[in-house]
Amino acid sequence: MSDSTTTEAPAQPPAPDADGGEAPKPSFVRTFGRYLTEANSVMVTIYSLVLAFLIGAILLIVSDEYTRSTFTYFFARPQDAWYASRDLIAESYTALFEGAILNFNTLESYQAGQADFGNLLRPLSETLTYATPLIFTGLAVGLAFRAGLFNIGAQGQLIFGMMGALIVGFSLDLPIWLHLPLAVIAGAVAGGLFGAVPGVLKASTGAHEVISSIMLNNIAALFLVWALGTTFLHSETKSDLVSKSVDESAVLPTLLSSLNPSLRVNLALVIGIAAAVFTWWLLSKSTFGFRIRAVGFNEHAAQTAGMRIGSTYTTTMAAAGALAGLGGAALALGVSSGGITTNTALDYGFSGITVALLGRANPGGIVASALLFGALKAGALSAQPDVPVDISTLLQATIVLFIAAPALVKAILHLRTPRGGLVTLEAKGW
Amino acid sequence: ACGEAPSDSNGGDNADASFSACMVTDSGGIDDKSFNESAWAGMEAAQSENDDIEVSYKESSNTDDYDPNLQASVDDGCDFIVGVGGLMAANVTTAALANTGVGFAIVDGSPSDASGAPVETENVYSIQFDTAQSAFLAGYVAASQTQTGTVATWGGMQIPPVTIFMDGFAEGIAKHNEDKGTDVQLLGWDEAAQTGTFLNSFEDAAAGKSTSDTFISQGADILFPVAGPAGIGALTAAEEAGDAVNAIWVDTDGFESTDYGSKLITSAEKGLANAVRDAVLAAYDGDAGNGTYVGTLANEGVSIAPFHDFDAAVSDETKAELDALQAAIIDGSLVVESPASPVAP
Amino acid sequence: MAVDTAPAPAPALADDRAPARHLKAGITYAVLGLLLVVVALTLLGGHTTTIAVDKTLTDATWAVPTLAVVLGLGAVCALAGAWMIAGLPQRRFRTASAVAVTAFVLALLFWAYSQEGTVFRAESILAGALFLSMPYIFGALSGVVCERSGVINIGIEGQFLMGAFTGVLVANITGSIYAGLAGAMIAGSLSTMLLALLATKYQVNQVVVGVILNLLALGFTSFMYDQLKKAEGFNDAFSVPVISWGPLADIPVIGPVLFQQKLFVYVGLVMVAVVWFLLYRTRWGLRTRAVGEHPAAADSMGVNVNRLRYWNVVAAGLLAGFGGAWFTLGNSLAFNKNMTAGLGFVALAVMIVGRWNPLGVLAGALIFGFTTQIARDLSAAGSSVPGEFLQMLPYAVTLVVVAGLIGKAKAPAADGVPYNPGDK
Amino acid sequence: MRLELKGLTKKFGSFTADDDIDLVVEPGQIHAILGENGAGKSTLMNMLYGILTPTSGEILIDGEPVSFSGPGDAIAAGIGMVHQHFKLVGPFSVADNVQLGREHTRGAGVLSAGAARKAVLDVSEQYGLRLDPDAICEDLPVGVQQRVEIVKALSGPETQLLILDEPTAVLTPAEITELLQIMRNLAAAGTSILFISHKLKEVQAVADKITVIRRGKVVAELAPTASESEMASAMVGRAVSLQVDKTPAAPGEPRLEVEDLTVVSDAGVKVLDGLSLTVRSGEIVGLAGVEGNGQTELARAILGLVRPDAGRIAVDGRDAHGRSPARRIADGLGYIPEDRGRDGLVAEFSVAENLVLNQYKDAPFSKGGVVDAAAVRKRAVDSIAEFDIRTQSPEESASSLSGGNQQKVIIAREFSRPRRFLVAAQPTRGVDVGATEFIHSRLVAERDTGTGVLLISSELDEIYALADRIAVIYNGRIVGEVGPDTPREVIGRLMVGASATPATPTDEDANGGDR
Ligand SMILES: Nc1ncnc2c1ncn2[C@@H]1O[C@H](COP(=O)(O)OP(=O)(O)OP(=O)(O)O)[C@@H](O)[C@H]1O
Ligand SMILES: Nc1ncnc2c1ncn2[C@@H]1O[C@H](COP(=O)(O)OP(=O)(O)OP(=O)(O)O)[C@@H](O)[C@H]1O
Ligand SMILES: [Mg+2]
Ligand SMILES: [Mg+2]
Repeated sequence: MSDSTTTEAPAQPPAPDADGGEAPKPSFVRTFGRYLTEANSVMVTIYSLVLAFLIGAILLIVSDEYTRSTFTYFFARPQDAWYASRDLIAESYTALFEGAILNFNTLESYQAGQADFGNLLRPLSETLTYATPLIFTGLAVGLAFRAGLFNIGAQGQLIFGMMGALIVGFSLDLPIWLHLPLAVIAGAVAGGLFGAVPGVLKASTGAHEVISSIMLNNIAALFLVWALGTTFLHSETKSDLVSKSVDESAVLPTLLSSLNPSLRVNLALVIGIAAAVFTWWLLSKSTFGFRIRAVGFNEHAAQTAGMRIGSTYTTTMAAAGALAGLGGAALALGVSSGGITTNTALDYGFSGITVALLGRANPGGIVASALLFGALKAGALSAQPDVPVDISTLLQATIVLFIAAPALVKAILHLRTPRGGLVTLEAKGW
Repeated sequence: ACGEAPSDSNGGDNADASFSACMVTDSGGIDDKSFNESAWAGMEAAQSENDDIEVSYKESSNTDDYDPNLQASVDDGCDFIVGVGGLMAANVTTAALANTGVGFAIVDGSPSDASGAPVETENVYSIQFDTAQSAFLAGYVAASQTQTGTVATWGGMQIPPVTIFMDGFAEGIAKHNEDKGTDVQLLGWDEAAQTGTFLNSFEDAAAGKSTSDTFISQGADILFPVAGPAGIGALTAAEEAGDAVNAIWVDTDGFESTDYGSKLITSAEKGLANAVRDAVLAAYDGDAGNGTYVGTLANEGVSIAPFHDFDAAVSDETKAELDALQAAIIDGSLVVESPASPVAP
Repeated sequence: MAVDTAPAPAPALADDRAPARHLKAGITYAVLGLLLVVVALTLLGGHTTTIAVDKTLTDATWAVPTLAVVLGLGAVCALAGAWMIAGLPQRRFRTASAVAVTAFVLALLFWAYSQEGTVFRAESILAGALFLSMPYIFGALSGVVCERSGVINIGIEGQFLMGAFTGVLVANITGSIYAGLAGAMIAGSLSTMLLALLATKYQVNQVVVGVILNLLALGFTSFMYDQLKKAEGFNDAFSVPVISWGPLADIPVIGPVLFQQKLFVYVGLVMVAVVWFLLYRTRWGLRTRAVGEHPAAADSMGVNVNRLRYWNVVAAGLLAGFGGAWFTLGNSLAFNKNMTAGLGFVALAVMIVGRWNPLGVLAGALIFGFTTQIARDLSAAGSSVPGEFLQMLPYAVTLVVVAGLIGKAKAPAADGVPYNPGDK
Repeated sequence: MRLELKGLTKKFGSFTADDDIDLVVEPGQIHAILGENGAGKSTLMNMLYGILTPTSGEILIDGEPVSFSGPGDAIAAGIGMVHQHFKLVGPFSVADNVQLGREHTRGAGVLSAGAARKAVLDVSEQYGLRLDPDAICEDLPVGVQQRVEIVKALSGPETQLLILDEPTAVLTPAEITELLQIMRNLAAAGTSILFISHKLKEVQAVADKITVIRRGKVVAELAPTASESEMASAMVGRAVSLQVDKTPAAPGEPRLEVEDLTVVSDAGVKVLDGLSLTVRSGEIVGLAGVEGNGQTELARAILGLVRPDAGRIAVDGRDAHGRSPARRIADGLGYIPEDRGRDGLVAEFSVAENLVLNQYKDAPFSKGGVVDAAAVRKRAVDSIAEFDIRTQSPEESASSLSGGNQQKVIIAREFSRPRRFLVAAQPTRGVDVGATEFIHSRLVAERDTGTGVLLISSELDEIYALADRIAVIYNGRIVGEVGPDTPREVIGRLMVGASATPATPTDEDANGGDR
């Protein structure tokens, strides 16, 4: 998927017009220029970022009191406004970039021998850490999409996965090679069982999976609040509404903490990528995937060919739930192994919808767009308060908007239609 | 990796300030009309009091964000870092142990390890409040002011910083019933069973209003919402219900901080902003502190706000009784206990 | 060509309807009914359920023996189940299900209100329930108008936020609550305009746009909230007055519920009727439904599919924006970040529960409002059921209703499918 | 109206669907367009009706060049069209479908149901097209839906040019006769008509002029006196045999036994009402009947998609009760569904995937739950060669194929595995003469290998051409079983429920509570 190129754009937006004087290979320049002005998926992604960051720049200027004030006397001394805006924007975006990819200060210290290599990796580690749950929820939504189901319930599935993994994580006393896999599996099973409910309801009564999923999300969130208050789950030592912490033997090992203890990225990322590969394999190579896709595209033809629709719905939703449940396990046994709270799940399930759609319900695309979201989140977190959190939210929304709407980018920038036509997310009804 | 030069990458307002105080919020952000907001108010107060202090904050959306935010604050070269919320205690402790050159403070919590066990540190100042004491007085006032004999409280979520208010409130009412032979009922919180009415949200003011309407229809004429911004719903419910229904606010003096002063009999205050301000100023003076501050009636860290518009309505007799109760609490002859009370230092 | 020239009447199918059996549903209802009977006999002896009319006749209360009522309702539920098992005319199935579900839910209510200290304050509870169902009505009606013309609107939550924010802002600036309401509608409409444009002109996946719009609205309103917080007088609470219909408001039960409510309730109920009428009785409605069901058919008859969709979606935004104002102006509240608390998604569910029909939406919204109100009332009265489970009530009841009663809800066939003129 | 097309061209990307087409339709002329599936006929008509914009060329009406931005303009210019793919809003009533776009209102946009109903009745009265204005379209048999389409086209304000794109594909013989008569009447009154059909007899019977299109180009202009085989070879570009060669059947043991089958629809209507039928090995039984008399439900019940409320089905001597569709397919039940777009193909799947849609779990296409792509591809390559499926590659999506080729994919899928009994529902609907010839000969070859075949067709020609025995279905029952040489009149009468045959024990409106 082309989306993998996305993360490097913020630093220097490529100038669309390379009007260099000398042209040693005119044909190449022309081809390249043509490529740049064409609405192919790579360029659309790049331009989406550029456009979103332009809009973000305007918001930044508006929100910054000092810079805004320089505009009040713009006609008297325009350079003030210019310099203030330029500095503000450069600083803000550098801050985002530094939080998501590479911190230039750290780089300097590293080159000066003052910081270790691990320090340098921290922004990337954060990006990967935040991307991990999104890979799972994105896959959960994406897989269901392929069967024609709109799994808006990844949030609830993730919550149940979290609880399942947590319970096995603190209540059993086993060696790590047994405990950890069991806890991870418990997350998948809990999420899978919870995810199967809308599937079963749809198969048996026709109840729309969107309604049941929305209801179950709310039920799951409330159930978590209640469960955290019970003596079984509630921390024995802390009075806040936080769960027991999982045993050492069930904590997902970090991958890079030997380089630097603050590198939080853990085994869940590997599991996530494995899950993506597995989902890809499942969809494109297995008979189960064949059936899912057939049912998703045309349930009537699938049924006529002898496939059972109801059981496909149920199993697909269960599989999707298991994926989201793994995401929950990744949280409960990973970054939140010290105990989960009522908002550990954040909105990972809902973001999974955007991740899945942006990744065109394709495992590869889902991983790529989860990385984009992870980078935005990590960048936003570290760039505050220079970049207010709400601006980061807006920035995220605009980036996704443009990427999802190549036709819009094409229209705004007057790009050419590429040979194969525009690649738009395929639309599907309820 | 300690002792890095302060980076000058953030060109803030006090660009030439030499002391940087940073705050890491709990979820909710700095405008949660609750402890994050109060703590930030304290930070800003410190900055306006001393030009040489520059303050900044980082918001956490959940517990997973604490570590990176604390780490980023250290990396940004902060000299003093305030973590808000007991949930962050272990994270602040870990960061403090790793960065002994930086001062830390933890609001509503004390240094502890991941399992919650206390930890010895040299650079963590713990700021806690025994708000049961101020809520106790508020409960006593409520019991003295109710016409219907029924008052109500409800919370945002069943967590210690909330239930401690409700416990104190319940005990204040019980005290009034005992001393004055009244039979004032408290709806919404059963102190013995530790069960009650919670929205499970600090934001949903509309739900707060409808919950309050329900209490009013069940006869309550004084409402005590402990729910940050969602608590505003109780005030609008009281306003719509007319003169008969009033409320008592928490955390700050609601007469100043909300638009519903005329409906507020008093407030059970928690002097968070002052405590944070003092901590930052002390840290600037090189006295970052390593101990526990517990705000009480005695040190005026918690208090009951003035009656403002209700000054005439509250009888002198009641005022005298309140003074006596306050004195009794301060001298220890009256103990207000809540399971959520901070452990005495 | 040797062809039979005898008239070929449209084949009339035999119209003898066989009694249909619904084993699964029947057994479920029978078991639930019997369960109620057992519960009544074992737990409810001597209990009473108190019902009060609390606003018009403040001292009128009735104590009903819980045992007898629950026993009776349990029997009704079980009998409905038995009827289904024995076989019943197909067209009676819905009625029988409705009777069974209603009896079951009523029995639960009587049971719940038989606890010590609980009183069913009929007027407060019903009036509150009606008021609480309003955001769902507006949100779901907005969804209906969009989706009936084939555009999925998953961004109701965002439109709520925009309406809630702008309503208060405009009311503050102009000092008029009615200007605020208008502002809320326009704000809602502006945000759906983006959906309309992207869905029709740029053919973007509508679910994505909806999700993005929610995010944009959240970011935008939060951002503006911070900006405006710096100044005074942009975000003060305004309240919509209660409209009392004189003597009508004094009728017991009906009065406080229907004739002494805020503007939102009247507008909401009227809009249900209006949207229903527009949808099923006017040219616009016919075309709208055609465009949502089979755009190519509408196109081939000269209906400009994308233009109609565009304006419908824009108009739907007015409704959702008005519903957004409920959160602030309707509840006399100032704006607060993310104050809509996910109710936009519930409105989406209400729309589906209501089968994309305004009357169904009304029913779905009322179920939601009523159960929410009951949950709050029971919690306030000190029910022994944990508050979280009470709060689950509306969601659980919706699940039960959808699975047990509504069954398969069929979306408009072209819902969510962009229309390219020239496609087959 | 005089219509003239000059150099009309339509390109879809790099593919040219219509290439430089010149055509003239004189006022009052019935102008037939012939062509293979995918020749570009519908595309041409869609340009005329404003649905598609021509890539180049011009359309002249009465000498004036026109350009339509949408069907609205075409309607305003006096053009009406009956589309090949129904453009009916399923949940709408007939009246609503007819009034859509030109509603009858009582002012202020409020619909007048009465006026709409009356308008439908008026038009159907005038042309003898009986319709119930209040019937819901999706509940109507396709034949009736087609009538609704025709009424829609005729209800235009001043229709002077009527485009009929395969209007007869789903009509009964009697209805076809009627429609042809209506066309003649309209033409006589001055309306120009463009008529597309794959049924050459009709074209012969009604056309004033015939234009043949192949691969987007006009390849011939024929007079109505041209013979069927002349037309066929002009279309296909080679000689086509219109006669099916077959030897007398040699029926063996029963392969399908249906006894007293009753199916009650969700709406509570008995769609099959005690139907009994036996098909033996080595014979083709043709099931004739007006569509909507239970054929669909019978086929679905045989496959196991519909649960019988009473009665028994046995396939290949085995009671089918409790056997899932997958099981029945595995046991050798072949099934060609009547609605290929809905039930036959997954349009987004590749041709190769569609060719194994009901066999993907069997060896050699998968092992241990993993699909063997090479085996699937090999099957596709073989099938494409054997069944002459016109596709660019096995990986091409099925939706890119023309209707005839899509049908061949289904035929290939069913004929490439061992089977004992075959249900073929409307196997050549909308398929051109070349492909029809091919499918017919495959069906006969199939019979000759000993398979039992149930041929469900609403086209009597097809039934006559293939069936060894004819059963007539009416109102969910078999109302007569006759030999292949029974006169059309007799069958036609049975099809509409008139008791023409002495041996039928049915009296049409007996709705007993028999069970
Ligand atoms: N020998 C048998 N006799 C009778 N029924 C059988 C037999 N073998 C399988 N079935 C039934 O046939 C159906 C299809 O079997 P299969 O193993 O293909 O099921 P599946 O993989 O679960 O379903 P699907 O066909 O939807 O992929 C099942 O309902 C099974 O119970
Ligand atoms: N929107 C489109 N995009 C791309 N190709 C198209 C489109 N519409 C039609 N085609 C192609 O154009 C060719 C002509 O199609 P058309 O529907 O006009 O055939 P036809 O002559 O009507 O065939 P039939 O007899 O099957 O109805 C076919 O190959 C078809 O696949
Ligand atoms: Mg065609
Ligand atoms: Mg075609």
